Amino acid sequence: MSKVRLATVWLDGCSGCHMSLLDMDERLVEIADKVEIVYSPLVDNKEFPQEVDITLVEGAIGNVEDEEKIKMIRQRTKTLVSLGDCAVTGNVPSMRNTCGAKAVLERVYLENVTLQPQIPSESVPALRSRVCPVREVVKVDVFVPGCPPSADTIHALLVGLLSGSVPDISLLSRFGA
Amino acid sequence: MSTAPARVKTLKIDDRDVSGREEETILDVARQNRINIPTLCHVPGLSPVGSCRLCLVEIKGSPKLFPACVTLVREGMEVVTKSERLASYRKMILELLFSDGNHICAVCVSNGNCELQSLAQNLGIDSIRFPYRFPKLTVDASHQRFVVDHNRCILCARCVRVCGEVEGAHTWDLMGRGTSMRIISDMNEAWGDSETCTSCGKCVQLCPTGALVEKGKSVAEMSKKKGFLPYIVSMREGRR
Amino acid sequence: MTPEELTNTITTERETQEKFKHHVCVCVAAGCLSSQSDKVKAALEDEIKRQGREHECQIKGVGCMGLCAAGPLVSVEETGTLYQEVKPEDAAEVVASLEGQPVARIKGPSEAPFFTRQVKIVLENCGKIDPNRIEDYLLSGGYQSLTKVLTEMTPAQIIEEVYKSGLRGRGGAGYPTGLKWSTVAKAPGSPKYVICNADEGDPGAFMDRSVLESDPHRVLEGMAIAAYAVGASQGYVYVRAEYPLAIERLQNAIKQARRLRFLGIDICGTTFNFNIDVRLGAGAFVCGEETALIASVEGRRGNPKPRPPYPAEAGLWGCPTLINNVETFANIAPIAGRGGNWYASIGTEKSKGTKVFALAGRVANTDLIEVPMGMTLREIVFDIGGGIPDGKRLKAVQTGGPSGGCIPEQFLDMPVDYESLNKLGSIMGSGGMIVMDETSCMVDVAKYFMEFCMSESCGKCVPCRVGTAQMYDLLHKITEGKAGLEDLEMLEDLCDLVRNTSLCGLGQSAPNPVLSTLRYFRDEYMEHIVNKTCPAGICKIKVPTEVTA
Amino acid sequence: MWTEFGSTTPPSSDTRWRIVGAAMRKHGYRPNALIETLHTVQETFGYLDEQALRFVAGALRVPLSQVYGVATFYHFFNLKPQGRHTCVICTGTACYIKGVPAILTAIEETYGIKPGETTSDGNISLVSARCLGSCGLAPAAVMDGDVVGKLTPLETVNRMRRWTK
Repeated sequence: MSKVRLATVWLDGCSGCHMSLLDMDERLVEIADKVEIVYSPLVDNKEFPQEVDITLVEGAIGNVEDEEKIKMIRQRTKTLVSLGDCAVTGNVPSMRNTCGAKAVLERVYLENVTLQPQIPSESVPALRSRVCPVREVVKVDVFVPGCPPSADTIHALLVGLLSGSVPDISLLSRFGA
Repeated sequence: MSTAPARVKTLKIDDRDVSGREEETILDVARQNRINIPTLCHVPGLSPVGSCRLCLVEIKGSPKLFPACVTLVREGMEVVTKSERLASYRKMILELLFSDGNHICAVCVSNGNCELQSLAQNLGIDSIRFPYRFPKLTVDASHQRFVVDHNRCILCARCVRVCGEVEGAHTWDLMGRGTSMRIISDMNEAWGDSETCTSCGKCVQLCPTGALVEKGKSVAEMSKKKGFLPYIVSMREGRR
Repeated sequence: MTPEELTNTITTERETQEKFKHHVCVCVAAGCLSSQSDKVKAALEDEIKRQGREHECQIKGVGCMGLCAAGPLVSVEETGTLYQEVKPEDAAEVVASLEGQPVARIKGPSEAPFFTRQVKIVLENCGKIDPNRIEDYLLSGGYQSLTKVLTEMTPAQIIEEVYKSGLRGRGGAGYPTGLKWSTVAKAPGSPKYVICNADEGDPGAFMDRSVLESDPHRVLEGMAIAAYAVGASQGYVYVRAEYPLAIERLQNAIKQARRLRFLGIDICGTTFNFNIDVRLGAGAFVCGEETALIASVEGRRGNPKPRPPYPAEAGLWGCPTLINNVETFANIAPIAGRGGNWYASIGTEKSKGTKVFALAGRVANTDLIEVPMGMTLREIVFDIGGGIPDGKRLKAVQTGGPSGGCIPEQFLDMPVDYESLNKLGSIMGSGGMIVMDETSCMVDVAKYFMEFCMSESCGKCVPCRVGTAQMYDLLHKITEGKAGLEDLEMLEDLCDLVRNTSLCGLGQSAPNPVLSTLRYFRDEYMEHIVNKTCPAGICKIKVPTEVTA
Repeated sequence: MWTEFGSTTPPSSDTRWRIVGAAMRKHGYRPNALIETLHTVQETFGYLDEQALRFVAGALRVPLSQVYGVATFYHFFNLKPQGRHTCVICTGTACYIKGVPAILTAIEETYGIKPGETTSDGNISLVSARCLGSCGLAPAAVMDGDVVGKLTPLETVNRMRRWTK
């Protein structure tokens, strides 16, 4: 049997969900037997490949690059998983929505900077006016809330998905957990 | 105690034969029989308002839905508390509540001890379908011991009721209407400046979310003690 | 006032009025007043004085004549001549023509279907009597029904007549009035209250305002009869603060009625006591809902309460309370006077009597009209309303305000009654009838009403408070051309939720404008969503400058 | 500020408080006279300021938060002073489909105010009304107390210009 093509991406988030993924410890080995990691911040692929079976998305959609990326990923992915509160709800990154992107940029790059304060315009993707959960931009197949979801939750999720079904993980995950 | 003998009604809840006194609600009788109906605005001991709509139930023979917290039992009534339709409505109502505030559980002192959060889990909500509205709301930490965070307020008015009905201070009320409705203390002034607040903390303990909390707590450290209310209510009834 | 005294007063008043050879009526209701009919009235009075004819010509300020858009209106009682758009400068010519031919230049259409097709019961005195003089009301038969009820009938008998009349609540829901009255009459507890709901909140409806401004005593008489029937001794009129003229005339009428003992103690020489006070609304649509109205009369925020208990059992201050709206009470005196069977002979099988409509929007005559139940929309819009101006085509007729729906052209031949309108996904409502032509975008109309419901939601229950806001956002997204089909699905799910789970009528009916436009004009929604265009050209959809695939 | 509950002594020597006092007395200082009293205050002073709200709360023995809650529930009440001139634009259905949105845009472009706002010089307040009941005259407005009908954007702005001379 060929291996399941798995990808993970890190958008507007803190990487805590990826840490939690690594927290599966020895269970990673068991998972690794069944999957091929085709794209991830944890491996060295530069291009998001075609025909991915499962993509775990960490993080909210915060800038224009995130938005373009997730649209491309959606096209190339069979099962798209929103992993963790940022991807599921917008979470902490979305807290800037109540004051707007401009206010945040000014606070960070102008008000609190003494040396040559300026808002970066080149080589940094422009912020969207509104940070939003992944589902506001593309269709999401599975939601795993949690900040971060525990290693047990992610393990249960992957075991289920790899066996070909969407597991019920409602007892293992909740917003903020 | 009232002298007139209470009349007892027999009815069915989820196909179980149960009985209740005529002044009891469907919710009262369901809970006596360990039938779970979700609620948010309802607190035994405070006047019922029927505003969260989570406890809506079906009654056979009627196309309408009935709030279990205010609907009195009737003879021969057949109540359905669980159906696909009810589950879908309850989910949507909770999702609306999440979309209408800034409920960032991850950085909430009530994380893990929140009625809104645990209801979402119990009803199987893993994501909010409606776009978040991100209202611009304030946090008031002017009170010596407590904080009110409007971002996390679901406007259930438990605080308003316990303050007016039990403490008797009526420091809290609601201002405005619709989506601009907020809880206020006195003349919409800083809580710390309130001239009527007795700092009893009843509102804080009854608040279902992290909107009213004690100062000095960090994320997930705030747990609330709600036992005082049944105690006060039963003591008062005994004195009467 | 005893029956004998009443007869005497009427005789004196008749003799006084008969001394005048000519009676010239000037409309002084709010519509005409806004085009300065008061100045026209003053000019006519000056002119008569100038010609020294004060003893033979009477200039009378009267209530609404219906053709509000053509004001100021002046009518000559003897000849039935109607003048429109009268200016103070026309006074001399009008007075001069009283003996001869009418002034053709400003003559209005007094024989038109607008007048001949209407049947006036509620509005029978509007435009004929002086709303500031109780004597004028008495002369036209006023307070005779009250006198008859108090001296010749038992409460049960008058309730029986109201039952027989088939009258249903004119505020919107159409609950049988007789049934409501008997429920309050039978409810244990005292005191009992009678409340007149004059918080006319539907945008596009001004029937109640016109009645209060034109014939306030009719409402007081209806309330007094109701109070006798149910056993109440205190009544309130809850009226919008936005209607200052109506409030003034109402308060004046209450004073006059007290003076002549049609209100107060020992009414009509019997032992019946009944007082009426005015309570002002303060700009909250939700207070049209009975339990919210009661909260407001009690001086609180207008939050509705779950029903049961119904106000008929536990209303104002927990006491049995009868609430009817202005038009309902305005029907009572004629029913009491002429009998329930007479009233029931008008209208259709299930919707009896007449209904007052405020016809407005894209229609030639934007007016206040009263027609028998069962008249078709086509007759109302084209025969009475004069059709659509500027050669445009009718698209829809909106009834029931923010709780109602849009009825498309293909149903114009449906009779207007409670059942037919419900079947079409709209409601009778309080009587606003807005005509729309091809220049209206139905998605935009739905958005307009949703904005209304969202900002008028009291905020107490979750589905209405947040659901209407989400629905508004979705409609806004559609009108901006940014929505997809999944948004339409979400909108429909929200309609279902808000309708079935909201606490009060405001929320339960808030989805109606969306549901009815989706039912009849789904193609317009699809144009916005799929083709990103607004067929009516109302929604400003920005075409994206660069298309990213 | 401290509110004296049960006191009917006016907060200042302004003689207009007598009108407010009389309104409350007429209702026997009953708490349920709150809305009626607030109407009187607004009629007398033009708006409801904090001092007035506290006085009414004290005299009628209604909790402060309840008074504030009622005053903000009903949109007829103003908690801020209004401009010297007031333009009330009807946004009822008939007026809406006959062109009120364009009138509001014209006013905003000319004076920079939206409904509910007052020009920075305190001269003109723009208010929107749900329905004036003058649907026959749509689009209609009330300008300093006078109902004017069949308005166009240009005519509306021209009428308002008379206030800014």
